[in-house]
Amino acid sequence: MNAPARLAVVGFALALAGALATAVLDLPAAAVDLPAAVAENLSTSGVEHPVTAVLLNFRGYDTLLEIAVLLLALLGMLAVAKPEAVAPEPSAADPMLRFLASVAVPLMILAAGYLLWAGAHRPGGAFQAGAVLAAAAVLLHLAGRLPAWASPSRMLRLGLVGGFLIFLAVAAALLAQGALLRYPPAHAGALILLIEAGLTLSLGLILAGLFLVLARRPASPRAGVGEEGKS
Amino acid sequence: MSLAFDALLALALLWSAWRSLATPDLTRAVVMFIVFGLLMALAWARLDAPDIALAEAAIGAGLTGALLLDALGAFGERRGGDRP
Amino acid sequence: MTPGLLYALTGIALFALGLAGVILLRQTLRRILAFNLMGSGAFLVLVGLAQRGGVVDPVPQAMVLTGIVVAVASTALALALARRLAEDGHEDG
Amino acid sequence: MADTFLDPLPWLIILPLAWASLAFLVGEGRGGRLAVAGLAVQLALALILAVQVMAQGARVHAVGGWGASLGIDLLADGLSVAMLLLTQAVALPLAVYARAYFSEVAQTTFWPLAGFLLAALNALFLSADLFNLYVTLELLSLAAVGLVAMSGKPAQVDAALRYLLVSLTASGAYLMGVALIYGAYGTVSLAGLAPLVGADPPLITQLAAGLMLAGLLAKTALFPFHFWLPAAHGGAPAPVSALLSALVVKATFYMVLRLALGPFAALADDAAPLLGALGAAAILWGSWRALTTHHIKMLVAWSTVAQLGYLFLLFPLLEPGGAALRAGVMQAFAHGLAKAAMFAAAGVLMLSTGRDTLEGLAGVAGRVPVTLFAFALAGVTLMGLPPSGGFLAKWLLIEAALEQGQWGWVVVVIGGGLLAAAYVFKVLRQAFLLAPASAHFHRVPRAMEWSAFLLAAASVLIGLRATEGVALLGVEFGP
Repeated sequence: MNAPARLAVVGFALALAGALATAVLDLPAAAVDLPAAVAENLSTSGVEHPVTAVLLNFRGYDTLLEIAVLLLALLGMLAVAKPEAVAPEPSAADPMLRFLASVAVPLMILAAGYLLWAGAHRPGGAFQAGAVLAAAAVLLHLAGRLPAWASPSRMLRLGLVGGFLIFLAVAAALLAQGALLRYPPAHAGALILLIEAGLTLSLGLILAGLFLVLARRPASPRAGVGEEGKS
Repeated sequence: MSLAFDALLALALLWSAWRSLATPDLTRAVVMFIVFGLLMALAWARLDAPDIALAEAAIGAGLTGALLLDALGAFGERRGGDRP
Repeated sequence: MTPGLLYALTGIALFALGLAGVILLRQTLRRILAFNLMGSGAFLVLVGLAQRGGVVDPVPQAMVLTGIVVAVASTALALALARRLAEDGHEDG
Repeated sequence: MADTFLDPLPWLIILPLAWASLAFLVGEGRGGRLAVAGLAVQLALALILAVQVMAQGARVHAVGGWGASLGIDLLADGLSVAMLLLTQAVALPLAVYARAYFSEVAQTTFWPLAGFLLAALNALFLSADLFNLYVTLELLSLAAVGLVAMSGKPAQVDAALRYLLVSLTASGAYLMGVALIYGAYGTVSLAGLAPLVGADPPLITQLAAGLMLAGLLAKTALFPFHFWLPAAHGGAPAPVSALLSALVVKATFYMVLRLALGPFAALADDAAPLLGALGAAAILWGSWRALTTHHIKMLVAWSTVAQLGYLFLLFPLLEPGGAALRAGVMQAFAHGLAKAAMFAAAGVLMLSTGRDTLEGLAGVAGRVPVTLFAFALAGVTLMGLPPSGGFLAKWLLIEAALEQGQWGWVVVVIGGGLLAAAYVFKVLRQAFLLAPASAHFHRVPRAMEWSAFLLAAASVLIGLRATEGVALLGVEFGP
């Protein structure tokens, strides 16, 4: 791109930022008060933590589709991953890392369980718990205990898609209540916990998969990284 | 006082974001981006959004950072930098 | 000025920076970073603006959680594509 | 209770999600039969929904039972049901085609990706919530990118990466718009926003609408944002090209239309001349490039750039109850069916001749007559000859333009039709008139030829069944 064009882009970005800032600065209060509506309906949502209530009940449909987005990213990655570029077998890692993994991973699984359970009452929930599980899987991989994934087995595929299928099945079954994902207040807590448990496992596997599908042989030396940038 | 802290944090966010795009070294850019993610987690905590803070630290900074660092190995070494 | 408004303004600046970056930079990895900055900027505006009165709003917070997950999914896919090109010797990073 | 359980509206989203994930579970390129069965049911559901909406008017499905603004609403009105019908009607023959195609060209990830793509389309057409639309947009983009990249060929992976980066930037702009709207009004429900935005929206709403519009246009590949489309659509496997050109780019056009008719109606008049001008530029530039390329599928892809332009000509002519809206939807229908047919036919031609250039087509008409006939029929729709759907769409556009005394658009419509005729005849001339160039000839499954033909025939015949379509669009907007 030539210099005038680059300058035009920078100018446009600055003008946009200026206009947005101006518009935001003299903004009256919003007409609709959703926090009040959330607070009002929290008692029938099945959970006590408002963010979890929005995520899995009031706007649970967004979350359902979002899990599909994650699955899709993994599908796309599996489609383009080159089998020969993925390390098929875990490599030998240094003993210190192995020891660290064997201590940390059980603790991380415990932490994930806690986060899952805590999500109903306070910050936490399936996403954070799944992220911790994924981190445990990545650590196991780095410690040489878990191979990278070139083509997942049927069991692994079931784990990846299982949480989504549970969510979808619950959403569809609740059509009998009159609408997609319409939890009966008496069972909302139990159903949300069921969905979250499935999601925690599947999210852990999918998020780990985003890393493990890409993971390459750790052998390649990173020579020359420091000398980059003299363009 | 607390608003002064917020203002400092905002400046740090902007600075790390700028460096992650403008620094010529790709590795340093990724490191700056991870720093940016951690600062974002702090900002979420300041905004009374602990759920996002947890997710940002674990997913935004952690997982994305790991992915980027791993990718650096794949194509970082074969190329020079980029003009900001 | 409330913290919410301050972070919303920061978000606007991040968004503009990221947008300019996506258009101007040529390395794929940088453009992926820039797109993530755009996203973070939009997230800050979403929560910051909604909480400019100082009242916590769980609705945009849940939306941002969704958005973060979508962003990491997109980032991972983009990196996978870029790496496939690099492995075939067609990519300039 | 049984009533709500059998409501076709939510099942149009649940079914494709279910067969997409099951196709992933069974793996190894299986799942084609599942997809065809699922799509057959979906087509039936879309027809039932259309009949219901025509009889009872538009209807809202409040997900979770909360209703807007706390929950998310799904809305089935005439416009969304029309788009749903188009989606299932294009997808079912294409699935039959793809089963045969991928028995020739090995591919393992097509079915789950295609399933999520169709789920995203159905969810998008039904959504009445700005943030939920963002999630469906991302679902759609990632599925489309995965489909473009899945062959793993460097050119395709490169095209997919470009497409992804454009798409992500565009989604970012859209999301920023949503953030500003939520900040300004405290809701993202379309129905809730419409009365709040009012006739004279403030600066923040204008900026938000502008950012969202720019993002959506980039995803629609409207000129000058078309740069990513030919490589992504032209290079992908034929069933993928067909899905992308016939349906995916229409989804973001639909969103522009939905927002222009809904919450941002007050701003639509300001943007209309620009949208019309870009549409006209797209028609001329896209047609010209289609005329000058030497590759069959590039020709079809550039023709998509041109035909998308017609969709945007409706904005300067849009008025309540006018012909322009009907013209736009008829054009979406006609082009969707015709373009799916054309890419399907192009796929047959490339498989059977083993070449991808126009020269390679010499004398091929004697070998695959059904396919050539399908290509020609689809061409009739693109040129806008009677009695095709394309003719009706262009006729309605011209009528609207004349009614409002805007003569310029008439010239563009007619000029675009002539250019389309030129590039369609260029293909047909090669295939029919010249002597066969190559002795090598690969036999393709019959199912491929006939599904292409079915799509092409439908694109012509809908011109004759327009009364029902117009009645459907007459269903009032919103509940």
